[in-house]
Amino acid sequence: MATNIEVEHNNEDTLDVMQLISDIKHSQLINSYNTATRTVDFLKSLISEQEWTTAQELMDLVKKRMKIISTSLPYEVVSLNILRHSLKLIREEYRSILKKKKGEDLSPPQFVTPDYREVLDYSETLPDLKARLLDQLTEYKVEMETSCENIANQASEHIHTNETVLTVGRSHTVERFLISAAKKTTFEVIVAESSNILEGHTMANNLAEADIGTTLIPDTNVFALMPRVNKVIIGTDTVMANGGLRAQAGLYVVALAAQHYSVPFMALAHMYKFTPVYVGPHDKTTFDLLGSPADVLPYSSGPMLNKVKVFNPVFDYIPPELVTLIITQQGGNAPSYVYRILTELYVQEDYDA
Amino acid sequence: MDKKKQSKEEKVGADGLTKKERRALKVQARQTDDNKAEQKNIRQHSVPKNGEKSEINQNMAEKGSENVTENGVIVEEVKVPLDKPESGLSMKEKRKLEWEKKLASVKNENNIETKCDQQLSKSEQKAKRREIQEAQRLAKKNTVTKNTEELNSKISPENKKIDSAATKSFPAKHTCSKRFDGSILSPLQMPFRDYKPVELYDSVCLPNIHPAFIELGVQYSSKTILGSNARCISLLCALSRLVKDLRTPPEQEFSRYLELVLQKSTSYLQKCRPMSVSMTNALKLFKSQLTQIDSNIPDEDIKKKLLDFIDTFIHDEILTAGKAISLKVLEKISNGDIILIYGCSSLIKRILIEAFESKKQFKVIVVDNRPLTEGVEMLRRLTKAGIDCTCVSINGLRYVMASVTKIVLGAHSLLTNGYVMSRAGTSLIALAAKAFNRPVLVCCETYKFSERVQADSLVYNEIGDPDILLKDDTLNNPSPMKSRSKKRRRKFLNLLYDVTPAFLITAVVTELAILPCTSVPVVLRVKPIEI
Amino acid sequence: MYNKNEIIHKGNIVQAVVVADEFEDKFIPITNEVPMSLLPLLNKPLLDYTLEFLYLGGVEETFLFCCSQVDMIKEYIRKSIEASAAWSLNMKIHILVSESCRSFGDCLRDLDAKGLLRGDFILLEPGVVSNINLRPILKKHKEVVKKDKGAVITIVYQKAGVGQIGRSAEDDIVVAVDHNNRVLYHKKTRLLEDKRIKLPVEIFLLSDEVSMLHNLKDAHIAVCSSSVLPIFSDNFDFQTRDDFIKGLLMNEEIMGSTIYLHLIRGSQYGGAVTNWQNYQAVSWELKDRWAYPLVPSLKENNLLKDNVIGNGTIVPHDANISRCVIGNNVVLGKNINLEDSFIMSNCKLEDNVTINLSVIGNSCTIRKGSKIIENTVLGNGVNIDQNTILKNQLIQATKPDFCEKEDILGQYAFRLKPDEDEDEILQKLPRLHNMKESIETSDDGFSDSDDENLSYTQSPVLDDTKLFFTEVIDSLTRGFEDDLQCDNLILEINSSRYAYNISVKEVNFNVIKAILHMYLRQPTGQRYFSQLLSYFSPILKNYIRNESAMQDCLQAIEDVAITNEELKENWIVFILNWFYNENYLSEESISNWGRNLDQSAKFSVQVKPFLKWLEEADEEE
Amino acid sequence: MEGEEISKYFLKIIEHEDVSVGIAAIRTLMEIINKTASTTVQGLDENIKDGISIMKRSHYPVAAIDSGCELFVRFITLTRLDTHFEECKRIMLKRGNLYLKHHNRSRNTIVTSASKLIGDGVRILTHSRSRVVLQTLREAAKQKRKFEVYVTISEPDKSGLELCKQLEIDGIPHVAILDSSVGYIMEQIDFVMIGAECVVESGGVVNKIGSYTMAVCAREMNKPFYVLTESFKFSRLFPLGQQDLPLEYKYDNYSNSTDFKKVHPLVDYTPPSFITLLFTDIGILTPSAVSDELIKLYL
Repeated sequence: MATNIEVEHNNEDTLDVMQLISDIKHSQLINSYNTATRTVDFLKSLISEQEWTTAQELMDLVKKRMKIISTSLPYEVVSLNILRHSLKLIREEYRSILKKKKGEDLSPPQFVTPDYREVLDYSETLPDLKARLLDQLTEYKVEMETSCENIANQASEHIHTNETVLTVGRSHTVERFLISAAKKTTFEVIVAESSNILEGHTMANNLAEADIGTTLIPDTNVFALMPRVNKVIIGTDTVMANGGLRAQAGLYVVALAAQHYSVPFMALAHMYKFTPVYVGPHDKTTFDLLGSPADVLPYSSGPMLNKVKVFNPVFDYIPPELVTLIITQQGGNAPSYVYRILTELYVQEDYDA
Repeated sequence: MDKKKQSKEEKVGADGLTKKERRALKVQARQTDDNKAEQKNIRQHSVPKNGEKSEINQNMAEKGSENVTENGVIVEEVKVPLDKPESGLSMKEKRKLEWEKKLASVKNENNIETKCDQQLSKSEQKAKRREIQEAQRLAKKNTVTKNTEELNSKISPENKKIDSAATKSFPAKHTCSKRFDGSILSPLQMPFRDYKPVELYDSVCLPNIHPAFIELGVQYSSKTILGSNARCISLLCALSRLVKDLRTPPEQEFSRYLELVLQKSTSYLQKCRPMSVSMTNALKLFKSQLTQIDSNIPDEDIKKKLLDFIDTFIHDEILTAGKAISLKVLEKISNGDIILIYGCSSLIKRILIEAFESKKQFKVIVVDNRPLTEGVEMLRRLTKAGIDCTCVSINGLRYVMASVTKIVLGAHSLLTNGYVMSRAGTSLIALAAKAFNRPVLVCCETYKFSERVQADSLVYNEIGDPDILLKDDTLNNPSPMKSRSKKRRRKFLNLLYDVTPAFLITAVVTELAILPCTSVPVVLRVKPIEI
Repeated sequence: MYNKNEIIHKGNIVQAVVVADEFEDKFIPITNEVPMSLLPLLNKPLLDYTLEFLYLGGVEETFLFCCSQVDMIKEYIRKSIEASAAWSLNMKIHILVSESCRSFGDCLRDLDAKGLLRGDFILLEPGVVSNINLRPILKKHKEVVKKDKGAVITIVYQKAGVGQIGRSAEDDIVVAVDHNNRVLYHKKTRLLEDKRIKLPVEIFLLSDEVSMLHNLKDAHIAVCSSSVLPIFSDNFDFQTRDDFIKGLLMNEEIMGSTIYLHLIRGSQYGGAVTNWQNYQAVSWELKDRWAYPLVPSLKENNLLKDNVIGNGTIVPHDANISRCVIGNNVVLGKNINLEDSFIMSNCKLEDNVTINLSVIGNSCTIRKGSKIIENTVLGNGVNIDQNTILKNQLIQATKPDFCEKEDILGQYAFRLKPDEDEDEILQKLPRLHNMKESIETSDDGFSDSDDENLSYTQSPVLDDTKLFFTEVIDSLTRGFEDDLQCDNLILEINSSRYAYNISVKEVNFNVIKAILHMYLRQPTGQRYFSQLLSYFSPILKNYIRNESAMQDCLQAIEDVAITNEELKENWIVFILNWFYNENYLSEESISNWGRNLDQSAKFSVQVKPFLKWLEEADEEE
Repeated sequence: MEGEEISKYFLKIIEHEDVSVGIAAIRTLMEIINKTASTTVQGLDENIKDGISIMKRSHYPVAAIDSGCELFVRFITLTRLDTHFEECKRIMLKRGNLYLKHHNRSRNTIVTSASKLIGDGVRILTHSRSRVVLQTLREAAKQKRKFEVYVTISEPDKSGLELCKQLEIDGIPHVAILDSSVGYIMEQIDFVMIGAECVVESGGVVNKIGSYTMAVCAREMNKPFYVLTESFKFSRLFPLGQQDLPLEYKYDNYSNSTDFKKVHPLVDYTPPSFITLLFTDIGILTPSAVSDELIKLYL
């Protein structure tokens, strides 16, 4: 007799976020863009289905979920950032509605008047808030969809004829960027195969398919070839608040090499990769996610595996001084400007939420 | 490994890179001391090796239909020396051997059938290594020339087989060199020698090249012998064999004739794989030696002179130099150090092991490098010696660099402008070390110093076999780069060396002294390579 | 996400069957209280890893087949669903119960009867920990089936070097496959007499390309076509998966079904906990993240240490712990000494406790100064008194049904005396690796995990007699373990004797010595020894024929007695007595041996009484 | 309220309570407003100005006083209310208290964010004595983190030793080092963490003499250089270099000395390029962010 366990997940309310988490986990191989869209959908469903009356309540709901995500996926940034952004949206909507209602200006306060912070307790129930938020989110999603194009469209500004571009591993954004550039100009691409060898090869292959002259090199050759490179263009996992990057392992040395030959080092990033976190390289926890040793030492290496410790870090930290330009859908920015973008994206007090 | 062999290895000292090559080295080592029996037994191992290579090639050429039988043959071949003296080997060992040989041959098939190139699978390598150990152990025992004689006879046909096979496999090989017919050079104008393993097979049938050199050539181009020390030593061994066997034709002066032969042989080696600086330097010295000898003394004496010149060279320039260097580095290693090394350098290995034996407490971080993955071999040796090791790929540098206290690197050659030419990737290590301001020591015997001046890695370099990049046994799925379409736009590049700027390096450790890179020219003046 | 879509257009959903019980009691006594599948692995139940793996691997429906302690498993599943563990979200779980099943085979037969499975399914043996992506393998299997109607099962293997802890001697295996990975030959080498395999010629005739694989490790995962279950039901003698495979290969033409092999590559990892040895191995490999993204819930910095310490456990500074896994909320006393051991949650170790190569179950208490060494396993809740020394024993908290006086060590500690047939198993039970040793031993890739092999792979060229001796020991042990005909053994011994041209005297000497040594290797009581001797009696008969032989025999005994302290007085007497009673040894031989014994020797004092007794016996007549 | 009183009051606060000079100055100003004799806003302004100049003459770092007061005044007189004087004064006091209240809390916010930096086993180099730094260290110690602090003695007033004393009390492992040994120690430490007397518009900081040296060394060795400072220390200064710093900042009661070559400066200016991050009560800022905030504040 097959006994099916039919238990209700007792914490119904947070089930949705569990689903989101498991999806993110389940589909590690899919790029951050999918995560982003997925999160927005999640957010929509949250707003439309969950029980909430005031903006405050809604914000609490969101915050609660952010907590859960950040605890169960310590290395996830994209979905968190989007939720964080949504908090700001909620605030703004609330204000603007109130403004219409009362006509008085509640512009975000200056820091010199600290205690006027949070004059609004967001406790009023505003019927049309929900609708407007949903609109906002759809808008946001559309913007996200176009963002990839926007970035790609800037390509021709950055790549010129007969230049040689070096990239590392595979990033969808970079791929589209280069391909769109190839439409206008002819140039050579060097692809370093990166820690995840397969990805590097795929990248090289795709570029070649798009009829771009592509050369695949092992990572060790980066320094040797750097003098012949005009630009390094890479994708990144996260853009830190201080303008530093958290990117695929191996990029740190590439950045150093680029700096050594003073080759511009550009990172392509969507807005949702901007994270209001300041951590120095000495902060272990945020960077030292370790992957499977198999990428370094095959499992069939025999008895020496019993003795050797193998580390295969997933991320590298690239300090801002090594980064020349961070290109978003809104154009290029110097790393030093990141904090500004952050203030546009999020509200101070949500930073460490 | 029993004491005896250990010492043997020490005698050879700097044994180079891959396991296969170590075997080759042992082979050479034996050849230096003129124990006839041992010479024979060396031939014996070189045989199955080449034999099975021939297999693979043949297979590339034709269908894999008759592997099974062929393997049968090979296994026979291998067994021959082992079964000889009933008294010598215990039943058990023999059983074990047979078992392993079965496996080996079996593996062999597997390799063929899964078309993976000469890369031998672990278990096979073990089997083979074991084989040789046994064989040598036994070789010590049977000093009876009689049976070695007959062994010899057994081998000769085998040799023929190689050649034929080699020539046969010509087409198979050709495809790989097709991949970049210089097209890579177009975008980034780089004056590279092209990588052509093809030529090696043309020249196998060249009459007046000593078999030792032909063997050597094959080993070089197949990267069986890797690492400048190893290559140099093996060259010298081959040289000594040449000198020994050389018969001056009537009304010809020995030294003249030798020079002539040498000329041919070296040009052949050059074709197989560009010579390393160490080799060229060694040859220069040898030639100058040759010219100095007055031609009136009988050939035997000349030979004798030359032979002990070679021996002294190996001994002084490489082994003792290594010793001196390791002593110097030893001073610099302090307890609790975490030492980062890159790839696999015989010298570094020696230094670390000696440091370990002198009871220094330190950890080692080995940085492995695709596609050659020499680091793995280094790990194997260090762990075997009992040293506490950690392994990262070159991508993991940042992760470990913070905890590292010293970086110790080997070198292919030291250029006159103080730049260091070494395995590709070395400069990245130095760069990272600089960023974390950790001291970088480069260890290099002075005989590797070069007259050349070079500011970047591209003006003079060597292209490795691009196919290794596609070696996908580490990948989850086969690489898409294998697919046929759009070949034109797709190129591979695999430089073997790069040049590290002097200012990234704290010091160079030579047998003379620990000095800054910039004082290389001084050393060259003190101790000129050309005499 | 795209996985979902894939499922949709793939139509039928992916099913998996997990058999939650191994039926060999490899993990007693701990498995007497908790089911094997809830064994904590790095402080997380084994089952959790398995399910997580299935879920990440893309399985949507899992049948969990349990036979014992079902309620605990059910309870566990319910709990984790309530906590909405990741796998519980997209994967349905059915628990199938049938106490009646006594083997893996039975389970499948039962399953067949229930007829729950449609189409291909994934079959897991107990204790699988892996990160393989199953979909491609399923796909491949389907394609294979398209080509070869007979294909019923694809077994998953991983390449692993010999001597790697991840690969236990158990799944040491040789497989022959043809060019499209169809298995032609499949043999576990552990069961072989001498390391020699005989390949049937057919396999070479069968296909043009044959490759033999030895460096394999069984992932205990298989993709089965629906026709597998019926085959099991038809053949009641199939107890394990190996039986199944052997059966199919042997009479292929009868069944007309074929087996295929899949090698996982790259960063995919397939491990399984089948005995304490791989339990240890898998623990370490998990810690070293081989199963990434399936990683233990540990803080990153734990990676740098060589121990795994659970939450709420505080390690005192004077504790000397190496290569151990310690559970949650374990209380550690002053200067504790732990090596290569597993201490599960809520245990309490008092001061000066030494634990080495052992497993301590949940919430045990070990009082001051106790020593627990060499593959001792403590069940849950065991309570060990002060200064007890346990060596290679199984202790459980509850009183077993039959239990002699000396087996009661305390109120909550009873020595588990496995009944005879299990005895075999226990002797063979693979032990935990002594990592320290394996670090020191400079293996050239040859040293196997099990110690005998070590002994002769390290040793340099031995002289012939020595070789002969090891030779003999091997033959005898092997013979004893898989009990072969003694006549064969004799033949073998003789053959090796000629190989080393050993004199008769030496042969006698060595054979006896060998037998004694065998006993020494596993000193587990009189019963075992007499059993050993009686088993070898034909051999003894064969060698101890005449007076001189007896002398040799006595020499051997003397030799052993001198070299080995373990051989306690009563033993030497026991031996002599036994040989005497079985009249392999005549009185006079013994007595004049006794006479020219040098009295200084320790044991001569011990044998004195026995000799005296003999003298008296004479006089009486 | 007379000059004597003022300075007495000012000094009293500093000597008897553990507050930064800035806060003390501000409270003094509050006192002045409170006790002011004048009955017009202008008069009050006069008093305040006098008060500030008096305090500047005391032997405490002028930079701090300056920036503190400047901001305060700016704040309380945000919008001139043209009601009658008493009313106006009341509002000013109210705002003043608000301001103080906020800035008393401000230090905690800095401490919480900065203490995150201090992980287990880190080695920190700090200069002179800064209250914020001290509290941050205490906080980290409270969270059971194991770390070590290197403190420069920092001549001439040996303020570093004071810091050491307090660390001693809290049982935080620390080493006092010579100012001249900064370069030597830099190799071993993980990052530098200092306070500031005032933060200037460029994003650089003015701080106890020696900070600049430290920053230069840190940059050479690629060590992070963190500055912990309250936002009321922001001032509208844009020094182009050391020479460009106002004399009153650099020299104790400069007016009565004439030849500055002989006198030791008290502070130096650390350009933004050397600073990794500033931890302030208005969040963690990159140097470039500072001027941004200042713009917000003054324009």
